[in-house]
Amino acid sequence: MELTINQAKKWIILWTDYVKNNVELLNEIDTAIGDGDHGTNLNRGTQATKKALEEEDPQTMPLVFRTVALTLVSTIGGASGALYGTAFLTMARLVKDGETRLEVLLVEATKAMKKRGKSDVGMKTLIDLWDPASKAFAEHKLTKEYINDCVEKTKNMKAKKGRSSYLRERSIGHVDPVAKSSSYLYIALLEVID
Amino acid sequence: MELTINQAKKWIILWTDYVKNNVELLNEIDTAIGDGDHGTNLNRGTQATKKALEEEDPQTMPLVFRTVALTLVSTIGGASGALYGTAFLTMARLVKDGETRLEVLLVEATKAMKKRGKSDVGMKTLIDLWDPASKAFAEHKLTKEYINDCVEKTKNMKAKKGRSSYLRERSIGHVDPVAKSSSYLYIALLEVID
Amino acid sequence: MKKIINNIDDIVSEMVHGIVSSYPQKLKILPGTLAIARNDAAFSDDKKVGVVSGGGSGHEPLHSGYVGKGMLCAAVCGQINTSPTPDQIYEAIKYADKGQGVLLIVKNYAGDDMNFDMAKELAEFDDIKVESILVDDDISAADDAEDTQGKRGVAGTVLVEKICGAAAEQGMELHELAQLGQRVINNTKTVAVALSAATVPAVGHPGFELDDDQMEYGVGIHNERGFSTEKIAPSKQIAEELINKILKSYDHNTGDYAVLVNGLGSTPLMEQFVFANDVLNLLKEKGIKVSFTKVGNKVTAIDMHGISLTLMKLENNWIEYLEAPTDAISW
Amino acid sequence: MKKIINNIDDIVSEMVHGIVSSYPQKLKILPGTLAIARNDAAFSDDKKVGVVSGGGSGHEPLHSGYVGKGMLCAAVCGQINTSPTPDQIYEAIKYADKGQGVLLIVKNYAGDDMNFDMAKELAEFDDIKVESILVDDDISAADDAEDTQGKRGVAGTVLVEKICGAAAEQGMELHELAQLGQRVINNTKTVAVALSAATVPAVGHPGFELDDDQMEYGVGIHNERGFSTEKIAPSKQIAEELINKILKSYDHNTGDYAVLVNGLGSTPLMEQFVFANDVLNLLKEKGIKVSFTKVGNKVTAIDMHGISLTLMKLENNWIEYLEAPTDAISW
Ligand SMILES: Nc1ncnc2c1ncn2[C@@H]1O[C@H](COP(=O)(O)OP(=O)(O)O)[C@@H](O)[C@H]1O
Ligand SMILES: Nc1ncnc2c1ncn2[C@@H]1O[C@H](COP(=O)(O)OP(=O)(O)O)[C@@H](O)[C@H]1O
Ligand SMILES: [Mg+2]
Ligand SMILES: [Mg+2]
Ligand SMILES: [Mg+2]
Ligand SMILES: [Mg+2]
Repeated sequence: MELTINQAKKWIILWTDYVKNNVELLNEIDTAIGDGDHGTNLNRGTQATKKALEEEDPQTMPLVFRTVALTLVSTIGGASGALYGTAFLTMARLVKDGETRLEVLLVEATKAMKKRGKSDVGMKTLIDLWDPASKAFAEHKLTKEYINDCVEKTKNMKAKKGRSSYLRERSIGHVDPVAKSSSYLYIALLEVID
Repeated sequence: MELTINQAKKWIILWTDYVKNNVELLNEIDTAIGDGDHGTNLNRGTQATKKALEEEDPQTMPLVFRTVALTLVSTIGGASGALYGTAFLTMARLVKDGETRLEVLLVEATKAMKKRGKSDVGMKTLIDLWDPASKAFAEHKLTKEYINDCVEKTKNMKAKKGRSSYLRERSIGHVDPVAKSSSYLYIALLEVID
Repeated sequence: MKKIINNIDDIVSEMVHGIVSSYPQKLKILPGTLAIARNDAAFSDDKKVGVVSGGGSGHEPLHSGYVGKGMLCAAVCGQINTSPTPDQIYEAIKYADKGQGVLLIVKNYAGDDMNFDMAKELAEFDDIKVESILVDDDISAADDAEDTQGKRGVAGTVLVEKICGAAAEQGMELHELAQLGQRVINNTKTVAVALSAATVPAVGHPGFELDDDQMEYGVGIHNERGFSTEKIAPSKQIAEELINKILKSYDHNTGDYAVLVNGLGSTPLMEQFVFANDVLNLLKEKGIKVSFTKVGNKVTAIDMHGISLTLMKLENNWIEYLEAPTDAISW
Repeated sequence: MKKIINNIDDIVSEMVHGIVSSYPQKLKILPGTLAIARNDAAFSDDKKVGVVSGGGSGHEPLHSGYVGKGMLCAAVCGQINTSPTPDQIYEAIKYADKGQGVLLIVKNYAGDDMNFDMAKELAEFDDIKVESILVDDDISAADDAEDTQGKRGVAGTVLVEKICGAAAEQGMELHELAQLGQRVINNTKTVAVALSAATVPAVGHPGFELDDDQMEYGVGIHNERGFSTEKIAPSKQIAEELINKILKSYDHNTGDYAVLVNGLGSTPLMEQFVFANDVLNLLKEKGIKVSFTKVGNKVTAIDMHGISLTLMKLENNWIEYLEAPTDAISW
């Protein structure tokens, strides 16, 4: 499927609002198995993105994705900054090259993040949300319940990448913070195309 | 008056025993208005002196004073090390030059310490013991009571030299630690010539 | 939490400005970034491979204190314990490139690895040759490193920066330099102990609590707890345990070593030199030859009270690189 | 008390041995003493005035870290907070004398003053020319200095050592050197603040207690309390107060200054540079020209958490002396 420019903007802005309303929650989750900054870092990035979209008001699809990607890349920082940055830069590049099918964008973004993080499903990262969610989306089977399910499933995983991997067994019992913040992105998408 | 070699040795060794038995007391007094190390420092020096006297067993008066002076100088450290060092080096130099009158030695040692410390009576230092005690000794009027009296008098003085001078008014109310340790030297002297 | 700061959010920016305004002849900020770069006259005429590093702040003097002729061309400062962003790293790469390419020295953390990787892609897009090496000298959790993000990059980083910086200064070309750096990393092993954890300003209290008689073996430089909590031991015993752990991690212990005794932030030099004395005596007893020693706060964990020991097995002329002059303010 | 040490009585001796065995090409111990002296090849051919300093330990890297070509010839290490003995100082003087005499740089404390004075007499007895200067840069208790032992010597000492060391290296003769040193001292002013006191190992607990929200203005480097206990303030406000106090103590504030921001032992560089940033900004606002800045743990008080600010009004070519190269490990 394809998004209109307005839908694309609405999608991202809805996501930034979700993040804003859940800063403390995301920090808390990152405190349990990371360094407690994911909410703060991501909110800084998404708020900057919202502002950029409003101020620059991009009028073409490639420009929308470019604005989102470059802003996220330069404002989040940390592991999640690189990962979201990679995801949106990949999508922006594809859109610029004429690829507008959202399902392709999401699947390619997931692939790029796997490559960036030298990671795959089952390692308790955002991949455990993106991989199943992007595939379900491509198959028109994505639901809010499924999304939340994917996040929940990270709870019983042992982290193998990122800061939390050093906790080994102790990383079990908490959901992955960036899987959680990614779930907002997919939920926002569902709401926009609804 | 003059000391015999044995009296001289006995004097110093008696002093070292006084110091050894009062290490904690001297540390405590130095804690009140200084850095709390005078007992430890002096005891290190006097024990080394005792050992040197026993091991080197000097057989002439100049050698006795030389041994005491050099050992104290190299083992006490701090302000009191320089002061006791100056006193005994002065006495050793005089003895070597043929001056054997004890009253002269003590008065000259006091003068040398005043010069070394750029200090004088009334500044709450060991000078407030040495100056009156050496003079009383020269006049054959020195008693244990007088010695202790001199120490007591430092209690109400405001320190003007050394570490304690920075306490200003707060230095009042405690006796000076090195006046106290010097009182043992004069008491030991009285006991030896008794 | 007691700290000499203004607003918590401004710490890194104010610190970076403090560094460059203290040493304006040597250092400057790259516009629009928190990257500190060489500002000396010699740099403008250079035609050498650029060496760039960076990472989260809180490890000062790493990396900014190592910018200068003979070490780094630029150091990109992230927020505290947070990797810098790719755009800033990219600016540093552009500044450092003199047509001979740029070597990135990256500590092995997911955030640093991925952000430097993105910057590398951006630079390559501009036809700048870039190679990167990942420092992972912390052997305290080496056993199951494949099951984690891998070994962490800690104090040994400064030795890698010194050797690569000196070799670049002497004209080594990019690919060879990256290979040299990788060999140095392979030969460098570190373990740390903490007597008390660091206080991250935004958190406001120590990252973990130790009793008055406890110490933690194997801590990282981001308040990561270590592999065991023990009764605090005399310096000599700590030295013995760290040395044994490190020596065991080499295939064999022949040859010359460099030694780095590193204070983790609030450890007085007095303690560091007492510890260094024990380390050097024990190595001597074990017949290990030490050709180079460095002691001081070189790679810190904010205000952690603790110490790390790094050994590096020397090869070829590495000792000359270690001893080569540098303008960096903190080497 | 948590410290990385062995026996309390051995700390200084082990530290001194740790220092020289870490840097054997540069430093050695003079036999039978705890004096650290130059061991570099260049020293043996020197025909220059020797510069010697020393004092109680606990202020590392002062003085031992400043031994090297271009700074000190020798540094005599006393026990913690205790002046070294005259015989050891005398050995250092003999080592440093190349027939041109020796300058003693002494911090103004009764113990140091008198012990160095005795050593000077011993050396003069051997026909070695010796002059000495007393550093008393701490202005926090300057008002009634005649009623006390006088102003204390603190962080400014390192600047005196650098300038005199560089001038001696350039061949200045003894008497002129002492006069230069005295002028430098007259132009150097320091004030310190502490967020927490130091723990002297033999004492085992902090020298004084401050509440969680308190800081102490005017502390010394031996745990001496200062002139007032205040609510902890932002870095910028601390900088403002220290600067004002120091500037007022000069007759006038024209001319160039050197700035030293000094950590007192356990203060992370991060805080020091945040503070340096405030200091340099404020001086700029006040129209004060700063030509030289140095930031770091230069003169410490064991593990005190705090910072000192030193200003030095520059004359003639002092800036060249400050910028001259030196081999000292900690400048
Ligand atoms: N190598 C990796 N591959 C994929 N995802 C990763 C990797 N490393 C970390 N992550 C993700 O990043 C998250 C941490 O993000 P963030 O809090 O920004 O990182 P940090 O604070 O550790 O730099 C983890 O929870 C995980 O989802
Ligand atoms: N300038 C001085 N002149 C005379 N006596 C002094 C002077 N300064 C200090 N003292 C004496 O030295 C004593 C302190 O001795 P000590 O504990 O060895 O010194 P510190 O530990 O301060 O180096 C003081 O109590 C005082 O008697
Ligand atoms: Mg995090
Ligand atoms: Mg004392
Ligand atoms: Mg982080
Ligand atoms: Mg003392």
